[in-house]
Amino acid sequence: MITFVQQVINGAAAGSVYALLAVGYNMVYGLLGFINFAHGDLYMFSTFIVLAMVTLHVPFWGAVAVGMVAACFLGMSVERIAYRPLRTANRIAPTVSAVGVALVLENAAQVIWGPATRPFPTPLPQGLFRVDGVVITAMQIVILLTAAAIAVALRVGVYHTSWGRKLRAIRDDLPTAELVGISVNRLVSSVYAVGAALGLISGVLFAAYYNSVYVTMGLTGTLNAFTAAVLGGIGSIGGSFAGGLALGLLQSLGAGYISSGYQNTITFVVLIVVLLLRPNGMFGKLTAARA
Amino acid sequence: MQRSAFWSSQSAFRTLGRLSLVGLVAVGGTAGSAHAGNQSAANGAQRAGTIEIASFGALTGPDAVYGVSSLNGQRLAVDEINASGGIDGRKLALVQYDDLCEPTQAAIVASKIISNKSFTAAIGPVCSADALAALPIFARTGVPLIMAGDSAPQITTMVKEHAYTFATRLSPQDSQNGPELATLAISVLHKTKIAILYSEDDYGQGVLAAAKPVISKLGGSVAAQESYTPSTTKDFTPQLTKIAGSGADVLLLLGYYSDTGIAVSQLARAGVSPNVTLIGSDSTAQQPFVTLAGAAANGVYLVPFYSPNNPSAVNRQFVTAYEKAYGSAPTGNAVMGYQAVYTLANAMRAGGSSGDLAERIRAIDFEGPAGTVDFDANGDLKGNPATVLRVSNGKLVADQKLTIALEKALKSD
Amino acid sequence: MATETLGGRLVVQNICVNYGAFRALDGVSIEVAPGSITGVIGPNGSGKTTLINAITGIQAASGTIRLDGQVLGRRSVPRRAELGLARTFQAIRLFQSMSILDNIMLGAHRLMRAGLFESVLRTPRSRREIARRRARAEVLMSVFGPRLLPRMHQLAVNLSYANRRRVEICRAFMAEPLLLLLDEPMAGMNPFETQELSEQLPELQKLVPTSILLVEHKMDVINALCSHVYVLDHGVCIIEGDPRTVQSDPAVVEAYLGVE
Amino acid sequence: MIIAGWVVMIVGAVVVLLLPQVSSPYVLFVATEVLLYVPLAIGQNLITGNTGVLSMGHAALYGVGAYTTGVLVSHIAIGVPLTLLASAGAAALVGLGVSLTTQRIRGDYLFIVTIGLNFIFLDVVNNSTWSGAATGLFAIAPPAGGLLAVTTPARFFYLSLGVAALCVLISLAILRSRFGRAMEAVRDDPLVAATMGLKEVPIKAGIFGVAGAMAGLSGCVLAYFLGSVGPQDFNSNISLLIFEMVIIGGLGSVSGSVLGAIVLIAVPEFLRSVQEYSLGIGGVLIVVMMVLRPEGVLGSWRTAR
Repeated sequence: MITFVQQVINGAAAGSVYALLAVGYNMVYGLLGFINFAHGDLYMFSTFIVLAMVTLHVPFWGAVAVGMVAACFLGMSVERIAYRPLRTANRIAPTVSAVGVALVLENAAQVIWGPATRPFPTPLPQGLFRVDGVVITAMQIVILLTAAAIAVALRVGVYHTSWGRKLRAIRDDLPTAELVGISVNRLVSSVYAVGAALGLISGVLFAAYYNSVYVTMGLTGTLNAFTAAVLGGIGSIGGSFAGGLALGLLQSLGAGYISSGYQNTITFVVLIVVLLLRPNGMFGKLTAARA
Repeated sequence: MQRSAFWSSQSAFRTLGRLSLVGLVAVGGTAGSAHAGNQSAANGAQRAGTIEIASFGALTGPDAVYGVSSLNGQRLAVDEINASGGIDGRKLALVQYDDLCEPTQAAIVASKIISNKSFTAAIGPVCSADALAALPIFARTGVPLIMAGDSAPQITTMVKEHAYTFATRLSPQDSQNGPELATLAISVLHKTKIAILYSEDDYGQGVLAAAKPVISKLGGSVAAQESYTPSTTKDFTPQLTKIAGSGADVLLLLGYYSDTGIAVSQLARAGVSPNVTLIGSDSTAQQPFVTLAGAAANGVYLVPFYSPNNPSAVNRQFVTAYEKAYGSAPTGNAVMGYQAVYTLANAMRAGGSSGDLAERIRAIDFEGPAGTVDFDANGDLKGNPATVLRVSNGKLVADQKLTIALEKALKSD
Repeated sequence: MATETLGGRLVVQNICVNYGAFRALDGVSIEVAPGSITGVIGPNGSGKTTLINAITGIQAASGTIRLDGQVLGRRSVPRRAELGLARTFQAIRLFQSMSILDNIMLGAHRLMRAGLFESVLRTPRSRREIARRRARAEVLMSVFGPRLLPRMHQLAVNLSYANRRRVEICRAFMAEPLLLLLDEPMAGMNPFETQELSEQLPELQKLVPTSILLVEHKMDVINALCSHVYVLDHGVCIIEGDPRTVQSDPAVVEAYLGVE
Repeated sequence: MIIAGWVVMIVGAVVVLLLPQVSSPYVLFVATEVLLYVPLAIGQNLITGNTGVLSMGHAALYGVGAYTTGVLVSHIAIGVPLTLLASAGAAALVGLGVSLTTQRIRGDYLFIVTIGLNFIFLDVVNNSTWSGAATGLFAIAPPAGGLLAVTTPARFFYLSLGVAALCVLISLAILRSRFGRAMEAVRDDPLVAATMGLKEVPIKAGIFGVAGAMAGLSGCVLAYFLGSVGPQDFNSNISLLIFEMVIIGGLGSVSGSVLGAIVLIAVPEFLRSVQEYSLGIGGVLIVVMMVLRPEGVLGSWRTAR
């Protein structure tokens, strides 16, 4: 029982990190219907920037701020270079060009920072509490609280601000939104920026929680974010959080009770089964299909 | 002209034509640049009378850490030898090739090396599967090959079966390290309920396979056995939580420091009691392990075949030079690369012109930073006694008492 | 043309289609006699395209649809095509990356007998079959005079709007369907082209005997071609009959002009 | 024009056939590797270029072929023709199965799912005893005598040349037949294709089967060529490489796929100095291809809807 509760707690913390990554990813997907295959690599790259700043003795929060600005800038440039020209193309093109962007970022990170896994010095609290033999760490609490706070903030942002209203207009009908004078390009850009910034927060939490920053975390991040998004429902903010948590628990319990050698298999088999049964994700609504 | 043009937009004929054109250009380019490559290499060799050594291993990709480390060690050795006048006045020169730790690439690289007649010998690779793919190709010309980071026992089998006398192996084997870890846990530290965390690759599986029979022979039991995907898994809590629940009193870490370091940093979070003794395999025993694991690394036992703390004069000199050149302590791969070059250099110096270079390499016997370099009939390094290290205040410290106890326990088996 | 031997009787009974809460078709029943051209008219949004979609299986519908007595029921879109349904689209949908000839030849897919291996190995039988179909395609194209025939190797993407229409119509006829559903084939054509096409459709029908369900806006086309016409409004069939009678009906006038 | 074409073809054929006689072992090895990738790239092209299915797990099919040969050879004395057949068959079945089980999954979702299938394949071979776990299978050697005894590098070259040529011909024959048009119809407009009686599910499954068979053939030759089969040769980087070949060569073009295989295998070999940047260069090429010409350098796919 203690083992089970422990697995659940650890899974929830890991899941919250996935959720933050999934939500930025999901915003782009919900809005434009593109799989942003470079999302994971944006998060990897900007987390490395934070690490580089910290190594240069920039105070931690300053480094995070720099990383955030860099993430927004990167997200917007990626949108400008690789997606905007393809917004009206067939579905394959933007997905594929995103793969290209991901490769460029991955290669750049490897050349700049090397292939080794780097530890991540963090000022986040390191303590832990024991409750009836179950361990809860301070960092897990920080992660869960951050995720919850961001979930609330995003919900407010999307449903109660003019920015959010415009976004929803674009999601429902891009050409019409353009006709009624919404500057689609600026808004899409802003979504990429926000998505990348959330990615950075997720990256910093990931790096702190696992004490590691490494080049291939980009691809893993993309796959986990996608899986979380699908589990929770593509295009839905609440769904990203539900999906992230579900994925974290799934991996934790799967490795704990089935086999740690088949962790990827468990994740992807669940993904496939969910997609077969509910092609729009567990809690997904039918978003305006762009066939 | 319109031959049943049901398919009017793409004629198969045109495609075939294009194909051949593409093929021709490629063949032309291939031949041209290969020619140029050989030419420049030949010129280079004549110009300076250098001794060219091919060095291959993973220089990019996820396993690049090991390849680059090994290459650093090789470079340091080459620089030292050249600074002291080379071999009979001839300088050494390394030509490096990247095999990405993919067997197909290793086969290609090996064929590239044997195609170039100017190489005296080859050093590499760092992944066992690569070595297994490359060995049959080196067998065609018999260029001496010094393997500097491949621990799989299958290599011995292959070398023995095909009588690959050109090949020698500098790295200790999984079959040596596994029993050492088990013996330390059971016979020396008297812990019998054993949990194992191993990397799901040939290294982790190899050490595990070698350790398990010894565990049961010595009367221990495996309470938990968990794997992870090397360089991909970062969340070890599911595995560790299971280990915590298994009631084991010792945990063997069979994997690379970049993974086990992170795993150890997550022990407390998974509820693993601080009373569980940790023992790390050879590949874990590197200074960066401590950096990654943080405070949790304190008290961990490590059983490497090489320790930078080794007090021998050769080693002290090597460590100082390495730290000066690269700004960090040498890893196991670095010392193997370093010793590989010295093995070659010493063999060349030793023999003058008599006998075959591969034979002379096998006959070598000298003190390197990691201990005696001396090969058995299969070209494997005769085992050096293991060193037991303990992490104390973030430093790897040799534990003399345990080292002697382990040596004794191993002998008595 | 021997009408008796012809199949192609379509009987649609009481079909309903719902888009969420909106009822796009509400108990519509129509019938197309073998070899006839039957018209369906109605203002925008009255459910004409939905009707075609329901018949071809693209849109799920309740009620029964029979083709020569066979109930289409839950059969898939390709299965219905194999049974003898062919259609065109209101917004032209050609395979833009293919030539005119390829587009039209694809229409004959349901008639081709050579299987995968025969086609890939190009056995004499499959070659003969292709040659035969190709000759047929050229005959159909020749109905449009010099519009298509000389351009048959051009890509569909490079064609004029009217020519794309013509290709789509040829492609549908190429299937030698029992029933052909034409969704506003004259839309976007100028009066001259419209006139031309309404003369060419019966010609094509002579070459490929089939029943036609024609959805159209232009009354003169309906008058010229159809023997019988149905009027849809808000998903309901408000009247049916002879085109001229139907046109003068006050309900139709109201539906079209919105007279209160 | 046609005469020039024939001349180019004949000269090309002669040069390729004589390559083992004139080149160094290294050039021959690289040429053989290129040839091993040709069936893979062509299969991926049939799937993604011509049928429009976004799939990035081709290395798994390649691996199924290689492991089939590895397992067969380590258990029974079996000749090369039979292992070729068995590998092609096994990989074709897996391809077929993948396509049939995932047919309801939407295009871009399928992209991730196929990446996942590649991971699942690796998990399975890494954790099974029949596959030799992470170390893989070794000492895979064909019987010395018999038909297609592949014992020398030159014979490997000719065997892979034969396999590659066979796959090119099969691919061209399929694309030239009405099924080629049918695939493209399903890719360009599945709905219209359906109204003409073209069934998407069997067409896609068939193409996955054919592409699987091609990958299986390559896998079989690779197993003999290396004498070993291990998980490292079938990871998602290899899938990505195959995918890139088709994108850079041009979606839908057979000659483009062959060009892609040459560009991505041979060119980096001779440009070792830029190898550190090869990943990124590939990435830039992909973005440029997609933004400027989604249909590729030699592409036949002329529209972007």
